[in-house]
Amino acid sequence: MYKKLLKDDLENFIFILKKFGVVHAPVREAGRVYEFTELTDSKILQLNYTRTMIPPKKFFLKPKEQLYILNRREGFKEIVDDSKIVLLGVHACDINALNLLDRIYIDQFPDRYYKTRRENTIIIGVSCKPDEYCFCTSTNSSYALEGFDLFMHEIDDSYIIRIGSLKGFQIVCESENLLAEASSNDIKEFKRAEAERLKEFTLHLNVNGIQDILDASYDHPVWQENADICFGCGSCNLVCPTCRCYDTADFLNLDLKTGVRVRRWDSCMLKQHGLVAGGLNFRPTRVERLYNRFNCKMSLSEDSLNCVGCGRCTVYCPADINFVEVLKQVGED
Amino acid sequence: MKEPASENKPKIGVFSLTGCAGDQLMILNLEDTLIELLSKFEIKSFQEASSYSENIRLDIAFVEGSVSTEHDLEKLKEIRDKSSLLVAIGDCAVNGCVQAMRNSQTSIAERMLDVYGVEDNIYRALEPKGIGEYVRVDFEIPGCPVEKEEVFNTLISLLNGDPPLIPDYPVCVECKLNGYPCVIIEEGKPCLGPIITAGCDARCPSLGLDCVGCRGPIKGETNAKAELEALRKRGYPDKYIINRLRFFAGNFPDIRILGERKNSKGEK
Amino acid sequence: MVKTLKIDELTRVEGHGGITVIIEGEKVKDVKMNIFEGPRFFESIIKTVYYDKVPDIMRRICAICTASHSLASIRAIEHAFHIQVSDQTQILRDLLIHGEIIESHALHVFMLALPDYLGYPDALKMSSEHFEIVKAALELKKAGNMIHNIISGREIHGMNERVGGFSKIPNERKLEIIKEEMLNVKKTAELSVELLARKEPPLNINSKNIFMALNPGGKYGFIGDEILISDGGKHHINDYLNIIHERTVNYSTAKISLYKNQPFTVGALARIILNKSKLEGSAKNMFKTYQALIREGNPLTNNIAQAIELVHSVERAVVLVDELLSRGVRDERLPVVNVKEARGVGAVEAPRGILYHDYTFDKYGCIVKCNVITPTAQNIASIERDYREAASSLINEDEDKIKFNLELISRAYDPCISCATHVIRLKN
Amino acid sequence: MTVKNPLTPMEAEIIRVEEMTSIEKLFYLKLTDPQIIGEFHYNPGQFLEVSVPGVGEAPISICDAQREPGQLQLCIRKVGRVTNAIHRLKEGDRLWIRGPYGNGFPMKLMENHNLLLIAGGLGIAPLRSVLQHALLYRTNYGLITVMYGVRCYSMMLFREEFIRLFREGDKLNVKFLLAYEDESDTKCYQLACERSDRCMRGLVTRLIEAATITPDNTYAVICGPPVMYKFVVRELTQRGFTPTQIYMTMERRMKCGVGKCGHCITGSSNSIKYVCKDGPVFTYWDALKTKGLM
Ligand SMILES: Cc1cc2nc3c(=O)[nH]c(=O)nc-3n(C[C@H](O)[C@H](O)[C@H](O)COP(=O)(O)OP(=O)(O)OC[C@H]3O[C@@H](n4cnc5c(N)ncnc54)[C@H](O)[C@@H]3O)c2cc1C
Ligand code: SF4
Ligand code: SF4
Ligand code: SF4
Repeated sequence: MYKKLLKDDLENFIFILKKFGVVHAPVREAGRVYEFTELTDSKILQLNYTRTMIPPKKFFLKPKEQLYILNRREGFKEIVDDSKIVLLGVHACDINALNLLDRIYIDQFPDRYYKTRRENTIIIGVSCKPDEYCFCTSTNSSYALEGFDLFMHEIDDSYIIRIGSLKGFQIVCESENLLAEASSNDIKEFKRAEAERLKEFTLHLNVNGIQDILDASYDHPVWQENADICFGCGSCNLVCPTCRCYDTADFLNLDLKTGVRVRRWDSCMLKQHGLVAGGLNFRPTRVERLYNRFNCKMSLSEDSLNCVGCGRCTVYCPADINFVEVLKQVGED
Repeated sequence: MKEPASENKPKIGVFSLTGCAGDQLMILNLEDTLIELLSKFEIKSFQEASSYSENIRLDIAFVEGSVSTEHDLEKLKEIRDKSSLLVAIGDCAVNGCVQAMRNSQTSIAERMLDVYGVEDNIYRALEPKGIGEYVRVDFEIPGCPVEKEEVFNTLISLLNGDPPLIPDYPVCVECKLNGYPCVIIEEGKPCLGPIITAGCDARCPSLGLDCVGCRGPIKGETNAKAELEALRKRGYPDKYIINRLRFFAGNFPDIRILGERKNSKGEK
Repeated sequence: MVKTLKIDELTRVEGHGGITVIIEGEKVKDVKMNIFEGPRFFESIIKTVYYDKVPDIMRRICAICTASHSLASIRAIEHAFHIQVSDQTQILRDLLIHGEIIESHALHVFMLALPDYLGYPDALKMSSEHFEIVKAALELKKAGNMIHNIISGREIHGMNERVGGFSKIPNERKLEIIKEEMLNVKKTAELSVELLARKEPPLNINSKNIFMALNPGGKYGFIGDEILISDGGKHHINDYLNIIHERTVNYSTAKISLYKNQPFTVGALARIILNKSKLEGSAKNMFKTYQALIREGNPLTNNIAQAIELVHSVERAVVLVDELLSRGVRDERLPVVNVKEARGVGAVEAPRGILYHDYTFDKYGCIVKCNVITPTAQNIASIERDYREAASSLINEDEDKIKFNLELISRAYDPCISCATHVIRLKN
Repeated sequence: MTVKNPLTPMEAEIIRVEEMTSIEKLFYLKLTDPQIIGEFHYNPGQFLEVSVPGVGEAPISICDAQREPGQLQLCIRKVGRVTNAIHRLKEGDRLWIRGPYGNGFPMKLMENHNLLLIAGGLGIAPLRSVLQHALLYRTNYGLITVMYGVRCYSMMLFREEFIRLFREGDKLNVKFLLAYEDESDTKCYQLACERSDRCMRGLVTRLIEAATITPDNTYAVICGPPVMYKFVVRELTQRGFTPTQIYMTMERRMKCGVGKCGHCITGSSNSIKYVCKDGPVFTYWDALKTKGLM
């Protein structure tokens, strides 16, 4: 079941999407980076964006959020946010990243906050063109097979739409008037566009056996070289769609009885990340932290990478440390 | 408003050494909660706000300002002696702030000559330093000035008997949490955020400006060389970068040595 | 018999200062305002700094008039490099200074001075019996801070005002909030005038005074390039060194300024006296009503002048916001600056009076010479004259009473001592 | 749909507090919600996340074996924000807990084996739960040897319990050995005079050196400050213990306890471990495979 939406009808389509939740999409205001924000006016929508600095994970695992209202006597009262939203224009890499996050946040001991918001969010993917930092074909995440409700592939003046879920199907039903059945010609176009797109990838990383390569390369000089110019500022973690460390803290109100428990994203590149009681630090130096981060990114578990090749960590590193370059150097000798 | 009996209230004092008095003022800027908050303490001294002052043992002393004269030093030692907890508030008390930016670069005599036209150190000035250089400090709240939320949370923590929570990560973290574009990357501006203690919620980058470092470098984790490298790459001359690194960190170990003048003698 | 009266440390003032009065028999022999705030040598440390961050350092001279320092600094740089700014920038700067005036005057009038009028050691103690007043005053102060926050980026030592304009223009919604807040606190501002007018000043002296203030142009404001003097003199700020003569004294880290060898006064009282015709609205009405209470010879009436300025600034902020909104706020990019070897002077009316920044740059745009004259430094000579006046008239009273009154005087001038120490004398 | 939120703490009442040393206290807790009590089971070596509302949360090992439903004991050293706040609490006050988390010790697997428990300082807390469990089901386990290293007598935790074992443990087929560091410690010195084969001055490794221990049919279980592991493991492997015969518990600054917050991730990419859910109990084999675990 493939549908087709004319670009001219996009605005009407968005109008229908609004019935399913508050639509958020990539926009770029003057002096800002691309970011997913509420789409107040479909004119500001920028579906052919490169990448947002902050990945869409921010909707599920919020950068900072209050988890509980707390009370000395009565304990903890959850703050649940069950607003419905529609994320329009998510790239395949970010969808795959959410699938990885789901394994952490839903599969075992489901995180109530994450799960609720995941269930309340409709994800509409959009095809993209790589730039010189994208290497998602290498991480096998350039195409999304699951984890979305609808996926729109751009061909000429229209989009071919794949349906990924029942909710997606409902949207399609609601927008009957706007969507046509994709013809065999359209499908041909779709395949051609995908093939074209694959050709545009210039950056490749060989991830074959990378786990053992990393494990065996603890002493490689590239770690120290990069640790020397690394700030340990955590930017790479904080823009990564699959990084998921967080920290929590309690704050008391003026009455000293009530307060809030908050959590915020954390980063394994920060020094205090590896501290334990008694002041011992399991990763006291930046070399150790850098090494750890690359390892963590190359393995979520024995069967999966923890990187979707979005290129953010390279683009948003103020010290210009190049993720792929480092891995290549480690792999080469 | 039920208050604890006065004998149970912690006795506190707010003192200031050499600085702009901005941190005391920041306490007064807690307009919404000021009266109620302060009523939970017994204020024994608060020079900027009150004529009332009592010279007794304190549970907590808050000290702003740097040690810049021998008079400051005497006063500081006296405060330390009579206080159970000593909390440094603001960059002056923590690092010495802007007045320390020329430490190990120019001598007091030169500065005297520049400003007052005489070389004699008639004000018994010392090379400005944070109070931790002279006495034991229990907690440090960074910032020029301190953030009022941080002051509030610190006071609440101390009231509750807990050590205050002070960020130990850089401003970049706050840029990312807020989704502010990185001004180094997007605009090539000489931002010090990567090495500066967070807590301001990335005020400067939020306005499209580069952080000048007013909250001071992160203790134990400041890669000044990396900053030098990153800004050199973007075309800034060394002199410019070093001046800038020194603005709020003239005493900071890794930064003090940058641009050090070999024959400067510091005080006296 | 020689008697020395000493107040070791003034309280409820900004910074560290004391007073020494030496009395010989029935005569006041000497008075000194001692300032032992540590010197911070701004003029020296700022050398070699590239112009772009000069205001960020220089504003840290003082917390309470931080925006005045930054604007004086910015204007000196703009004058040096011939940078023109847009009308929008000018309005926003005006608004910012009004915010500072509100914050500073509210703090001073209610928290620092009023307790003297009502007989309390501080506002907190005062709040136990006048809770509503203190609360309202805090609201007023907060409103001033809010302007700071929105326009400058922080209550103290903000960063948004830059050479050539603003880094980020506040959006219209935020400006509307400012307006709402101003309308809310207007009553409190007016209350400040009435409270002070209700009481005779706790001390009555009458000294001969010369006043100086900047010419704000068409409207009563705080930014200008011309110095007005109560003897009729008018000078461009570039000539400030020909008008104000400074000398160092060994008992103070601040310096004494004189005009034609006479003490002179800057600040709210000076501004009201020199620019009263430009007051508008209720500030104007209140001035008319209480005109008689404003006595040129009594520095304590500075408090009521401040209160009238409070009313004015609250009203003026509303007008400025309306003006911005009716023009529509525009995003403006900061201009490209062409640095060169140059000198520039900038002046602003800080809450306590005229503030001068004077920089000389090398061809790379780095500072080679810097001079700052703060309002408190200009006022010290007047403060000492008034000490003498007061001490002489009270010479037969007991010591505590004299001391109390001397403190009153210094507080009335609202001295900002951390500012004062950064006064710089140029070597000739 | 009411999914249980694993991050929400449950209320527990402090039913007793014992001061053990100048920095450690033993807290007896009882869950207050009768509905939860029935479901609340824990195994030796598991831990809780303990909250003081408004102060924060910290992971703490349960230090006893489960007997009464809904009851448990925590031995807590005050080192910082949360632990200090806990120390301020008294009988009748509330604590908020969630868990139990972690894998715990493989008590089933270790059945019919001898147990060698080696602890340093506060590390005795989780090992005490192993010991209690083994004593509770005494017939399921062989000889139990406890080696405990302390700085001095006054820093020794669960003193009475262990001194009793020291003197009378033979009846239970439990050998208790004590090592102390402080040479001026007269109390320990007296114990050493009493039974020099069971109490000696030095680090806990001294005890291993002095004892005749064989790896046959034995599991070693270690817990103590991180520096201790390396030395103890060396002693054990020299005596022929294989890496899977050695168990140890690890510590990290964990914030969630349920494998989310990422703080306890260790290892390189070919073996990634979460201390909270894969541990805190690991074999030495895990440690060998997993970089940085130890
Ligand atoms: C599985 C496990 C079991 C533990 N069992 C016990 C026990 O039975 N008894 C006991 O007294 N302690 C135990 N700890 C240690 C205890 O968790 C820490 O002492 C406690 O978290 C410190 O918290 P705090 O807020 O009091 O200290 P903080 O003020 O946070 O800091 C004090 C020191 O502790 C470190 N620290 C902070 N948070 C943690 C954390 N979550 N985990 C480890 N270190 C941290 C800090 O880096 C600092 O060095 C255990 C830790 C783990 C991981
Ligand atoms: S590691 Fe870098 S490239 Fe990989 S997903 Fe994270 S940010 Fe993207
Ligand atoms: S703008 Fe500055 S603080 Fe923010 S991310 Fe970039 S370097 Fe870090
Ligand atoms: S961004 Fe930097 S300079 Fe700006 S307020 Fe924060 S710490 Fe200070």
